[in-house]
Amino acid sequence: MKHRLPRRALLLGTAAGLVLTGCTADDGASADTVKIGLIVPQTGVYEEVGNDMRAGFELYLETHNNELGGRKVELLVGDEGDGPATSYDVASRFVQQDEVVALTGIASGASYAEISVFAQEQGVPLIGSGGRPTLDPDQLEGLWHTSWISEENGTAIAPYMAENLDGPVYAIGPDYQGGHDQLRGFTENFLEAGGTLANPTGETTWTKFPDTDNFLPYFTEIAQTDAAAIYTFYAGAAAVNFVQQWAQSDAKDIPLYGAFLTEGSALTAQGDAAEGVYTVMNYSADLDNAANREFVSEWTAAGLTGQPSLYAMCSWDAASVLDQAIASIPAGEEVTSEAINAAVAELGEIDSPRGPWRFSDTHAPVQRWYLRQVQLDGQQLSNVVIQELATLGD
Amino acid sequence: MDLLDAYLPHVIGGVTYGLLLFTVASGLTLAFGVADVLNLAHGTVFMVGGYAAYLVTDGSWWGLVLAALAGTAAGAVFGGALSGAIMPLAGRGHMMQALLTFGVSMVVGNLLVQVFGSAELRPDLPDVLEQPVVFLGHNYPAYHLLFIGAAGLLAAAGWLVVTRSRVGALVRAMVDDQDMVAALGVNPKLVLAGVLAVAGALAGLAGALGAPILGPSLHAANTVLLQSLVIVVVGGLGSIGGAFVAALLVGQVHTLGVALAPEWSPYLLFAAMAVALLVRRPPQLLVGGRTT
Amino acid sequence: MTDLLTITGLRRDFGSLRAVDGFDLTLAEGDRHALIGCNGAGKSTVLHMVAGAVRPTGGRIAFAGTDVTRKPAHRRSRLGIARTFQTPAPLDSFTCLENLTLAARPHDATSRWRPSRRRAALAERATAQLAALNLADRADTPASALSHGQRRLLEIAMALMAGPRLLLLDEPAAGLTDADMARLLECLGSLPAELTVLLVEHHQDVVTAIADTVTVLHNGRTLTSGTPAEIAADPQVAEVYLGTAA
Amino acid sequence: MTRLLLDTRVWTALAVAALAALPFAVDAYTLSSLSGIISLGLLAVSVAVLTGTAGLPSLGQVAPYAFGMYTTVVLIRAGVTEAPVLLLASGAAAAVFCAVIGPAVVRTRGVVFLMLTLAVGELTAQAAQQWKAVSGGTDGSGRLDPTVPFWGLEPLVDEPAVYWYCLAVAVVVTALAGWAARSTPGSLVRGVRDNEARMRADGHRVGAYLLGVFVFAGMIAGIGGSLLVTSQRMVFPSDVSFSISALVLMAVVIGGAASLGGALVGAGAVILLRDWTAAYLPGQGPLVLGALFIAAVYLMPGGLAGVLERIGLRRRKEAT
Repeated sequence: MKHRLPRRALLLGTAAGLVLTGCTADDGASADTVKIGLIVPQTGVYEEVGNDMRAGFELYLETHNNELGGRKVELLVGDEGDGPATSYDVASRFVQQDEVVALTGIASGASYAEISVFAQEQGVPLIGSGGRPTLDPDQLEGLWHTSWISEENGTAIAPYMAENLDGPVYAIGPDYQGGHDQLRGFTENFLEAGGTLANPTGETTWTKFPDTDNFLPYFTEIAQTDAAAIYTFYAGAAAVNFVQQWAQSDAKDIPLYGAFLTEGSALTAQGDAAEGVYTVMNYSADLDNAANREFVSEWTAAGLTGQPSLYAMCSWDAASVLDQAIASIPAGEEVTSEAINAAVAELGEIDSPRGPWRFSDTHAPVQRWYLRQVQLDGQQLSNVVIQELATLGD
Repeated sequence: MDLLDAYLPHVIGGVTYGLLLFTVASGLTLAFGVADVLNLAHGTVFMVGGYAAYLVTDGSWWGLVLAALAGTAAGAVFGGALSGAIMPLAGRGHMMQALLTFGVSMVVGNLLVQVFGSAELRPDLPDVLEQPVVFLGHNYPAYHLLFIGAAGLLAAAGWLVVTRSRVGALVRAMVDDQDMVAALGVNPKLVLAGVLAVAGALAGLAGALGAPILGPSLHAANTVLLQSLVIVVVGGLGSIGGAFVAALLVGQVHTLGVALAPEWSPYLLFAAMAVALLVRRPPQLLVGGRTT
Repeated sequence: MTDLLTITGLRRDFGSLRAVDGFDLTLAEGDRHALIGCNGAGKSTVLHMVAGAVRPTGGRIAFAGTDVTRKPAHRRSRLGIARTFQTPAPLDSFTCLENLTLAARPHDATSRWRPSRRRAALAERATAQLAALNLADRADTPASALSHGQRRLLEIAMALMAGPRLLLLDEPAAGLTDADMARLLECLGSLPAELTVLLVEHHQDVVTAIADTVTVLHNGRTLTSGTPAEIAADPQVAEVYLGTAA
Repeated sequence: MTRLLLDTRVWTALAVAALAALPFAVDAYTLSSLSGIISLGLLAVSVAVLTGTAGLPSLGQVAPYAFGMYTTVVLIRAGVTEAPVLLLASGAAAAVFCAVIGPAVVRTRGVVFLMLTLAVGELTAQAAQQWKAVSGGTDGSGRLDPTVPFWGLEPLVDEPAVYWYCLAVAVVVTALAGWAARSTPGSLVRGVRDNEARMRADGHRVGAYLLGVFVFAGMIAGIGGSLLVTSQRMVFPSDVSFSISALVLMAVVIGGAASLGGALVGAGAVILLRDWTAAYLPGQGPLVLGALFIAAVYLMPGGLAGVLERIGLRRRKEAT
């Protein structure tokens, strides 16, 4: 009759053991060490983007003696996955269990939207370096970011396209929060600037995300309109499919404009298909300034492949922002979340590979935007700046 | 006519995708019908074939032929290995097979991503196949048309084997009645290994030839597996002909459905599956208890 | 006496194979009838179709004046058809007593609104039935712990708990030791006289001991029919048996 | 026998007491993930009821789970946050759903049952993703109001309060399920698991019994879904994906198919492992879980059949 007992005891013991191990996460970082939580996609559609973001942040630390503002850094890296379903849990673990002083990273706007609310509740500053949705301007306490606002790509290029194209533009994008923000930034400003959409419905065409891999039918539909150009936003694997299929479709002669399309490893995978594609971004690896030359050479020296992407650059800048903010906290004083937040608010101009920028009242960069085109640069294809566009953010 | 013209690219795209799925699903349906195995790692075999093709292609036509061979071989080896992994589970029910193959798909799939990276990898095709080709007034990727031809031939060859050859007759007999295997004095372990190797070869070949259309990735593996399951159920467990019709149907839902009713296309697949399962009479419960 | 079971033109196909091909049989109340034939002659299939486990492809089965051809197995059980399986099939994770009370539950007329009285009544009947089959000392043993012969008896007891009018026995003697066989024959001999029995059996002794009529099936059809003695003497039957054995 | 029963109860009570005392020992994050695990634990109990009692291993219990989950989401959005309403409505919605699809599902067995439940689960997950008005698509439902345990009480905001609520509901529901499995209808369903043809031949309405247990298991899953909303206050279509189904089925196999407490503990172990790998080996979670699947399939002696056999063994020993 005793056989029941060991089994129960075993189950219970397992449960207790599991639970106990759960609460033994070390919280004994020494006073001089700053704990930062970096949340980037390590699985899912944006894994490559996440790899770039991580590489940018870690490169900054490596080239700065693993210190930010003179303090040793303990960097925790968590997986953002495909959105808040994964990332929210990571954020709450970093804050509630590991007690980080600041959060950074976050590729998708949807993750940012959920994590920002939580970070504010917990009083931890969030230095985003990826996509960001539009936030309530009165609710920005503790929320900063070094990249772009999802609507800005479209806003920057809309007047240019309205002016320079002879005909309507077909707008198409992925059906999720970031895609909606990106495309809205374009369509609203484009219509305002006098442009018209070629979409038969008069509205942006949405593709299911992340399930759509065959875009050919969409291109056929586009070719049947009188579109003079296509404007879109895709990143990662979806961007590879989109550009490759565009180059072999009925719509191959319609110029392709977009945000992010050819950024990072996507360009390598797209190959020749990407030649001639226009993109609107706030950075290009061929920008000619001292900070960028240093950044690109450090990137190459570290043995990282290709040229640094915008994702890597924004993440590098997030480290740079934290570096300067923490440096302004007097030595001997504890580096708390409040102190970092206050110091970031006081930062002036930040010297960055994209050119100098500063935080606006919306806690986002005031920065210049560029029109780039994929061209053969020597032996390999790269994004080449062909025109400066507006400075946005003020 | 205009309407037909407008939807022709969807239809052609659907045929391409449908034939791709058929190649995968024919393997899955064989594994079901003959060996009674629910193989949730079948999509991962597809992925293996895609990576094999990526490794051996070099932009030449020979590279393409080599890719087909390499994909088939890699798939067959993977399939054979799976049968070896399943054998110790004999008599422990379908759930264990399902859980095991699901575990294998997670491990192998993620290892592959770690080795090859998460970036999209596409095989290096001969230049002429990278150009669009005009067919009935529309541009198509040349490779898609080539694929339709190749997969069509493959389907025809498969059809001949199943309907005309001795092996085909044996297969059909075993789908009808699994006890036949024992009655005919064939070693059931050999049958399991053989069927899973052939199923793997088909999925590997589909992965290799399909890589320029649907590159290897975890997402592709999942999609292909789920849609193949739908095809197998709609077409009838173990029926190659049924799988062919169902695959072309699913291909059309994937393209035409997305164009005509984007909100409903995902439901269409599973609704078709549910209907097929409900309409068919459940297998007769024979003598002496459970059929599991 | 009235006809209890009437089978007319019964057919069953498995794929392209015709297992039962136009089988007719009429049983009156109290009949003891055996079906014999070689393997694959269709005996078990006939039994399954009468019990409702296999659906006929064609033909008609009437039981006590009701057409049951398309009725599910559990409805037939409630009409009074009980059966045993070729491999004895008691419920392994239950005790013998529980097996019997579970088997009796669908046929129990006691008010379901008085569960404790109902339980007591069922247990009483089950205990009596176990005693009748010499299984009284096994009441609290799980069915999985019984010997093959005991499982066979237990299953017959379960079938009898329904208070059936027709009992279908599928090779009850298969795999029994001599001692078990004796107990089985004793048990079958003591069945109530008004209970009709349809039996599929290979064992000549059992057939002779129980049945008063025998039907020989060959390739899904009736070859001949008669008393056990007539059948034993029939040269046609011997030829079929020997012919297939060769 | 009496002593044995006493033992079991003592152990169960000790386990519950230890779990109830946890908020005094662990941090907020651990607590909130434990609340989520309890919700999935109820899903595992639901699968264990189907697998262990009825012998129907399902790959689609996330479907009723999703129904419960989104019923609670809709109610909370409409301003109904009282726990009794949420739990009853979620359980009822899931049960109704199962009663509708059940007659078709419980006709099938073996591979076909696995595939049909898989299809039902996938269809529900797809529907959840598509129906943005309710689910919010991939981006999730957004922050929801906290649950109020009873009219007039404070909302459940703090992690310990949420945890205690989830634990209490799970204990009550699991106890109810355990009682049901030992009741007469429960034993009829176990009879079907043991030998379906025998039960049919005895005149039992097997289809009705299986439908009943399918609906009952669905109700448990629905209540589990409601708990997830209370604990996370934000839900995503990925919370009802196929991998959750597979994970929970695995948890049940590990925990012992017919032991409801085992299912809870199995779910806890599997999901804690998943979360740990996510924390300490970011991006490696699927690899570790896959390895666990493989190991469990081989190391569980005799798998599900073996587990059932051991139950048989236990019963035999009890009887002697």
